[in-house]
Amino acid sequence: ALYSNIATRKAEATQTVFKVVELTEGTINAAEWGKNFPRQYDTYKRTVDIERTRHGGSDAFQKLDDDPRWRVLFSGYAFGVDYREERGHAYMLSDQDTTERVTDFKQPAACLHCHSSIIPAYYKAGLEAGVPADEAHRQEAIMKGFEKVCAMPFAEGRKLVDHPVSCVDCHDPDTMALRVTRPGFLNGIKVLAKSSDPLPHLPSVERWRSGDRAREYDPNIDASRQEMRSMVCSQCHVEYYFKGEGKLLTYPWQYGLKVEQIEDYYNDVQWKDWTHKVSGAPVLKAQHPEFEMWSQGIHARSGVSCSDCHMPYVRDGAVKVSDHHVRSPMLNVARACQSCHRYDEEEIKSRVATIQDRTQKLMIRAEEATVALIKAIEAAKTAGASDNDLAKPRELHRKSQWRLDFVAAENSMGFHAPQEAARILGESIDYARQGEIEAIKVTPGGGARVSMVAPINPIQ
Amino acid sequence: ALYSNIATRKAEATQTVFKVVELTEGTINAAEWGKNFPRQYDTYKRTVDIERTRHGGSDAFQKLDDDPRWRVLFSGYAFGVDYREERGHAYMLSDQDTTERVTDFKQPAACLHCHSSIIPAYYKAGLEAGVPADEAHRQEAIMKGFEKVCAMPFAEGRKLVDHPVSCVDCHDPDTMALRVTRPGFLNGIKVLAKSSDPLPHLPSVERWRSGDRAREYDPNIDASRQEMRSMVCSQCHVEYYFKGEGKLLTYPWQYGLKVEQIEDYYNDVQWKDWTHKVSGAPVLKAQHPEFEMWSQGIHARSGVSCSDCHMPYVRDGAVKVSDHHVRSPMLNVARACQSCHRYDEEEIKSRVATIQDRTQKLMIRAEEATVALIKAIEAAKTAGASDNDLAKPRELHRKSQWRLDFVAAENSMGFHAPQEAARILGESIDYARQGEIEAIKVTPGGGARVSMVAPINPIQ
Amino acid sequence: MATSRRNRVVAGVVLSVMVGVLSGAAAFTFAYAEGTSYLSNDPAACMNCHVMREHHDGWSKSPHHAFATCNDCHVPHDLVGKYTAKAVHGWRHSKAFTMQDFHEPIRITPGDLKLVEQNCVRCHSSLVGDLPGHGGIGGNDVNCVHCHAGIGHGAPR
Ligand code: HEC
Ligand code: HEC
Ligand code: HEC
Ligand code: HEC
Ligand code: HEC
Ligand code: HEC
Ligand code: HEC
Ligand code: HEC
Ligand code: HEC
Ligand code: HEC
Ligand code: HEC
Ligand code: HEC
Ligand code: HEC
Ligand code: HEC
Ligand SMILES: [Ca+2]
Ligand SMILES: [Ca+2]
Repeated sequence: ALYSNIATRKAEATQTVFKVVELTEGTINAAEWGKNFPRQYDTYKRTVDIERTRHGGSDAFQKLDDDPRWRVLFSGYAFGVDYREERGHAYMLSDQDTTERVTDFKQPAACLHCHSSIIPAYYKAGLEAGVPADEAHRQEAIMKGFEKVCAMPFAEGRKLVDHPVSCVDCHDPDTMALRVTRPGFLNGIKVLAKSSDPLPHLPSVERWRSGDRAREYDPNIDASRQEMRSMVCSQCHVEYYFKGEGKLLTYPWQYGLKVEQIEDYYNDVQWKDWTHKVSGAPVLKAQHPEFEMWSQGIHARSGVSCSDCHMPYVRDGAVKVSDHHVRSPMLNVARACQSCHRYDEEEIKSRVATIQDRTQKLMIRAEEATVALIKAIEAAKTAGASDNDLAKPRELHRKSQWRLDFVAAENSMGFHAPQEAARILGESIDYARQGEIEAIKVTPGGGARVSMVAPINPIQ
Repeated sequence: ALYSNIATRKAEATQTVFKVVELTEGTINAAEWGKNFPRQYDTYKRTVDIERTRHGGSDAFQKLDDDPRWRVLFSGYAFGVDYREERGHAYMLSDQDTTERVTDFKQPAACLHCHSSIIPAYYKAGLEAGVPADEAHRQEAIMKGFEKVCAMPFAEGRKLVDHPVSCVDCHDPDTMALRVTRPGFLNGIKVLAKSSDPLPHLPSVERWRSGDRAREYDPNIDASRQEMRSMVCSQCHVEYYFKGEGKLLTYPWQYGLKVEQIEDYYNDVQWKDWTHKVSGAPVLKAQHPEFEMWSQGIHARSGVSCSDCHMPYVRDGAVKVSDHHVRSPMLNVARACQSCHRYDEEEIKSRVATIQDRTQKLMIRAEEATVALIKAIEAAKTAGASDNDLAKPRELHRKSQWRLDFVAAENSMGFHAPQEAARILGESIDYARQGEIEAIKVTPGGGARVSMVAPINPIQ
Repeated sequence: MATSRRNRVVAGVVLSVMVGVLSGAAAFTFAYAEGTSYLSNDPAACMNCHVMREHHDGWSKSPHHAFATCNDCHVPHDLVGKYTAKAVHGWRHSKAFTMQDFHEPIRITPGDLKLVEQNCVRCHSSLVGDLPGHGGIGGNDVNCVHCHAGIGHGAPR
């Protein structure tokens, strides 16, 4: 019966790839691609759905109301005004348009790199900048245009794009093969490949390193398909900063992907995101280091890609397709996890909850320690401590807040690398409390009681 | 040669156990059991082997020389004099005899519970205490004798035993079934079962809880074979203290197995292991909480038992036998890990190293924080702070050292539960630095610089 | 590298068969160790070696039990390939079983895994046929067992 069952499904199967329209590098509109690949397009459209999970999901609530400590931690910076839970890909462009970080603050068009289907715009800008229009110079034109657009004011660049991430950003229109299109990532991974940070989870990089290095590492040439299943995501789900006057979007991977390696880079180039309004410290802002955190985890180490969990195969009649409804795997445990983990859904959810709750508890501890440090510096300043006195406490504020934010801004609440997330928070706490100590020591007349401790009945 | 060789293989396949000697509850000598079970006995004898691993192994080096911070942390306590890396089961009794913690300090015979094959001695002492000698009262006699022996001085109890852990401690002599014999565990697990700490990794306890609770939880009746494969080890590889004048060996599980639950229990009963010589704090000593730490990890959650990794099956011809050479799985990766993890030996070792190195780095951070706290309290005292002033710093010393030692005394360097170990260390650091702050605040004239921070070039 | 190992073994087989015909010793070994079991399609044949028992037990509990025998997955399905592979397995396993010199736990060779996955696709092409590169074959591809680990005889755990 089953065999005949399969046979009847076979007919259905052959309908899938049917070239209705020609697709080119210029075809940004996903609906066009949808004509050739209706199943993937159907799921892609579903990224508009709104559903909450214990620690994630797609309900764009205001994180600053959810945990007001962040208003203190971000004080003096745009993130202290509007910082929301992120949601589905369908919203990426409109959410960027409407965030107060854009409406109330000056931003460069570099922002658009990860919020729109922007490659054709880069290409055009490259040609205008004088790069020859032939196929041989295509990539050069894109990279040139990238530089040009990064430097524009947001509003000006915004006119060049009109579509959130689309098929062409991850797929070659001729072969449908995965590919990396984002200049930011192409530059970043090149630099990373040259670093000495061991990357066992990216075998193609290790292979390139042990080769003659005649040319630079290029994911579109070197990476395996399984690596591509993560790299297409890592085009955007990474830590970044805008380099120099040209606001060139840059991924800080020169020394490696770990939190302290990125910090070393920022220290070298004397980078700060802003000066903290209360403490006066030159602080850093971490942004969605999913790729960096995932890289430290056991899943990456085991060759498990972003797509394995966030775009699992779904059986659609007689064919399997990758679920393009990119979302929290907790909304799709059966497909995202159970093919590899044979536990029932409730069990899997509770394992994730254990990891995430542990991370959150420690994270709140780190938030309280860092807020206590900020208050201690404020107290010292009020009591008359000099900038010179405050140099060390501020330096420690920079270190503790960078580590805290690295875990907080990462969107899996520690799941992507549970032990690493806890280690980072432990260091954050250490630096925050050390800073508090330094601040108290430079406080004329000794600091007032700034940190609270829950008492237990002392034993004698 | 070849065909006769194959003939042997086929013979082995059908080989069964020959009962050469009668085994009874009184048969302590492993050699006797070895006559019936030569394969297991051969491997059991190998626990005399000495081999070091990156973070473990069986070379009994002096831990206090390896990391002198522990002399400060343990100051005023026996562990500050002699504390070694543990080794194979064969040494358990002789190592106890020769440790300076026994030769230079007064210890109770309660110590012998986990270092010798002691059940017959307990039984005998129970009879002498008047419990009837019939089979029905056997367990009662053992429990009674356990109380009696715990109360004896070490030297007196030592005369009653002469063999390290033996077959009879884990096996029923008639059926060879696994069983738990240790009174300390039988009492402890009963109390744990009554607690509200969720124990998804011990299904038989959850089953008992949801039942009528007509009788108390009894592992020898309720536990599954797979649970037994961990419980036989958890007879000894657990945190403990000696309760009251009778020095009754007790496992502190009334509120659960987590570090803070055990702490709550010790606070309730106002327990301290000693008064720290430098800080004057009423501190706790953690001891090999392998069972407690394993319980928080993903392996326990997945039903992976101690024996799966420390006594893996080895194929001896056609029959599979449990490797009774209990040791570090890093010395036996193929059998201990590869049956479940399809990676080559080098890869598996480097995954373990990543987890353990991370733990160790954070642990040293916690050691430094706790030592800094001890110094800060000392400074405050010297400057004239009163016991009343020092109450809070000392309370925080108790909390930070308990957490630090819980990870340090656990013997897997974090492997049994990587994220939990890091979380515990993060809390230890927080309490230590908070204590330092409290100490400085009560230091007349403000504390001297007691904590050091590596400087980075400050950014303006 | 896996294939070169295979070639060497093939050569070994051919040679040994010739030698076997002459001396009979190798042939006897091969036969006595049920190397010939490989010529059968009956899973029980694999059971002639205790070291295959667990895989058989796992298989008999797996969903595939109803649809696929050992050989459906573990040997190619063109006639020549089938018997070459069986000879290769038969010889390698018999030798290993006799010498007891193989790595445990037993692991599939890269070459044989490739072969197995060709069989996955042979049966499931209707379902996976459209997946890019889903020959599921090594190298730049995503292997079936990356996600369907233990599909044949239950997950290792
Ligand atoms: C082994 C499975 C797995 C892998 C691999 C994985 N993730 Fe996740 N990811 C998760 C889980 C589980 C969550 C938590 C979801 C939640 O809390 O609802 C998550 C959360 C996220 C979130 C936030 C989702 C939300 O609901 O807000 C983002 C964004 C994300 N991951 C991106 C990535 C990227 C990019 C990669 C690869 C670099 C990656 N993930 C790799 C399982 C995975
Ligand atoms: C390197 C890629 C990248 C760049 C550059 C980038 N974003 Fe994003 N942005 C993301 C990713 C990935 C998310 C989803 C994960 C998250 O929210 O942490 C996101 C989420 C957001 C969100 C929704 C959640 C929130 O923070 O409220 C807003 C709004 C946003 N970005 C605005 C901006 C602005 C403004 C800029 C420029 C200053 C910018 N983005 C630059 C990748 C990027
Ligand atoms: C072009 C940039 C870009 C690429 C490529 C990209 N993302 Fe995103 N992703 C974003 C932005 C921006 C958001 C936030 C959108 C918003 O909040 O408005 C986001 C949101 C998400 C979310 C959160 C969804 C939710 O419901 O909260 C997940 C999960 C996610 N991405 C995973 C992935 C994975 C997996 C890939 C690769 C298969 C990927 N992303 C590729 C930019 C990108
Ligand atoms: C953020 C990245 C991303 C975007 C955007 C994206 N895809 Fe994909 N797509 C993937 C990944 C990852 C795979 C899996 C490819 C693989 O396994 O080799 C995939 C696979 C496919 C496949 C192969 C069959 C399958 O389902 O695995 C088709 C066809 C496809 N996508 C069509 C589309 C279409 C049509 C769109 C736009 C509506 C689109 N994709 C947008 C990442 C993306
Ligand atoms: C393609 C296979 C694959 C997928 C899909 C996958 N995992 Fe895993 N998972 C692994 C592997 C491999 C390990 C590492 C242990 C090992 O080597 O077996 C692991 C380890 C884990 C662990 C223990 C390690 C840790 O970080 O604590 C948890 C928990 C886990 N996975 C949960 C999940 C969840 C939840 C999902 C879905 C969102 C998921 N996994 C998806 C393969 C997978
Ligand atoms: C998943 C495998 C696994 C399980 C399950 C497991 N362990 Fe371990 N254990 C290890 C590893 C790996 C180490 C580290 C060995 C090393 O560092 O050399 C270790 C270390 C130890 C050590 C120190 C060994 C040494 O070399 O000094 C002891 C004692 C120990 N475990 C006892 C236990 C007990 C008791 C249990 C059950 C309550 C248990 N283990 C469960 C894998 C395991
Ligand atoms: C609850 C069981 C238990 C009790 C009670 C117990 N031990 Fe142990 N002991 C162990 C275990 C398990 C180890 C191996 C793990 C370790 O060393 O942390 C060990 C290791 C040792 C070692 C070797 C390593 C070292 O610490 O130098 C010595 C010596 C020792 N114990 C002495 C004693 C003394 C003295 C007492 C009584 C004060 C005692 N033990 C009570 C279980 C116990
Ligand atoms: C009767 C008490 C007792 C029982 C039962 C017991 N152990 Fe131990 N174990 C000890 C003591 C004591 C030591 C330390 C011996 C020494 O250092 O002299 C030890 C040492 C060890 C070591 C360290 C060996 C090394 O080379 O460093 C491991 C691993 C271990 N035990 C695992 C187990 C496992 C697994 C079980 C159950 C199958 C078990 N133990 C049962 C008391 C016990
Ligand atoms: C520290 C606990 C411990 C000690 C001591 C111990 N065993 Fe075992 N033994 C085990 C465990 C655990 C198993 C696995 C039982 C199972 O899987 O049900 C086992 C299994 C066995 C088996 C069943 C066959 C097999 O190998 O799995 C025999 C026979 C056996 N042991 C004999 C002995 C003999 C003889 C001694 C003394 C020389 C001994 N045992 C000492 C824990 C112990
Ligand atoms: C009886 C099966 C079994 C054995 C034996 C086993 N593991 Fe695991 N291991 C698992 C399971 C199950 C998980 C959880 C992930 C999952 O659900 O697939 C896991 C997870 C892991 C992880 C990721 C989670 C973490 O803690 O970081 C590592 C690393 C690991 N195992 C290493 C080892 C090592 C090393 C050994 C041998 C000393 C070992 N395992 C022995 C079954 C096993
Ligand atoms: C003569 C005894 C014997 C018989 C009969 C036998 N096997 Fe094996 N098999 C072995 C041994 C021994 C190994 C380990 C060889 C090695 O790892 O080099 C093995 C390994 C394997 C492997 C993994 C190594 C590889 O070659 O990829 C597979 C797959 C396998 N056998 C399948 C089968 C199938 C299918 C059958 C029945 C058609 C079968 N075996 C019959 C003894 C046997
Ligand atoms: C549905 C397909 C399928 C069937 C049916 C099947 N196997 Fe396998 N077998 C596999 C796959 C896939 C692997 C590789 C396992 C892996 O890499 O996770 C494998 C591996 C093996 C191995 C090597 C051990 C290992 O885990 O690598 C042996 C031995 C084996 N099979 C024997 C058998 C025997 C004997 C039978 C019949 C009783 C059988 N297989 C039936 C798919 C199958
Ligand atoms: C001889 C034909 C045949 C071979 C070879 C075969 N399968 Fe199947 N398989 C089937 C049939 C028939 C079914 C049941 C109908 C269905 O679900 O499509 C099935 C069911 C499945 C299922 C769903 C049931 C389950 O166990 O989850 C998966 C997944 C699967 N096969 C994967 C594989 C993989 C991976 C391989 C190769 C390692 C493989 N199959 C080899 C015939 C085969
Ligand atoms: C990246 C992970 C992944 C890879 C690689 C993969 N699969 Fe799957 N497969 C899945 C998931 C997830 C499902 C479940 C889809 C669903 O339930 O809708 C599935 C479903 C299936 C099914 C249908 C099961 C059912 O319930 O009917 C078959 C058959 C199957 N896969 C075969 C294969 C074959 C053959 C290959 C290799 C050519 C393969 N798979 C590669 C993840 C994968
Ligand atoms: Ca979200
Ligand atoms: Ca040891």
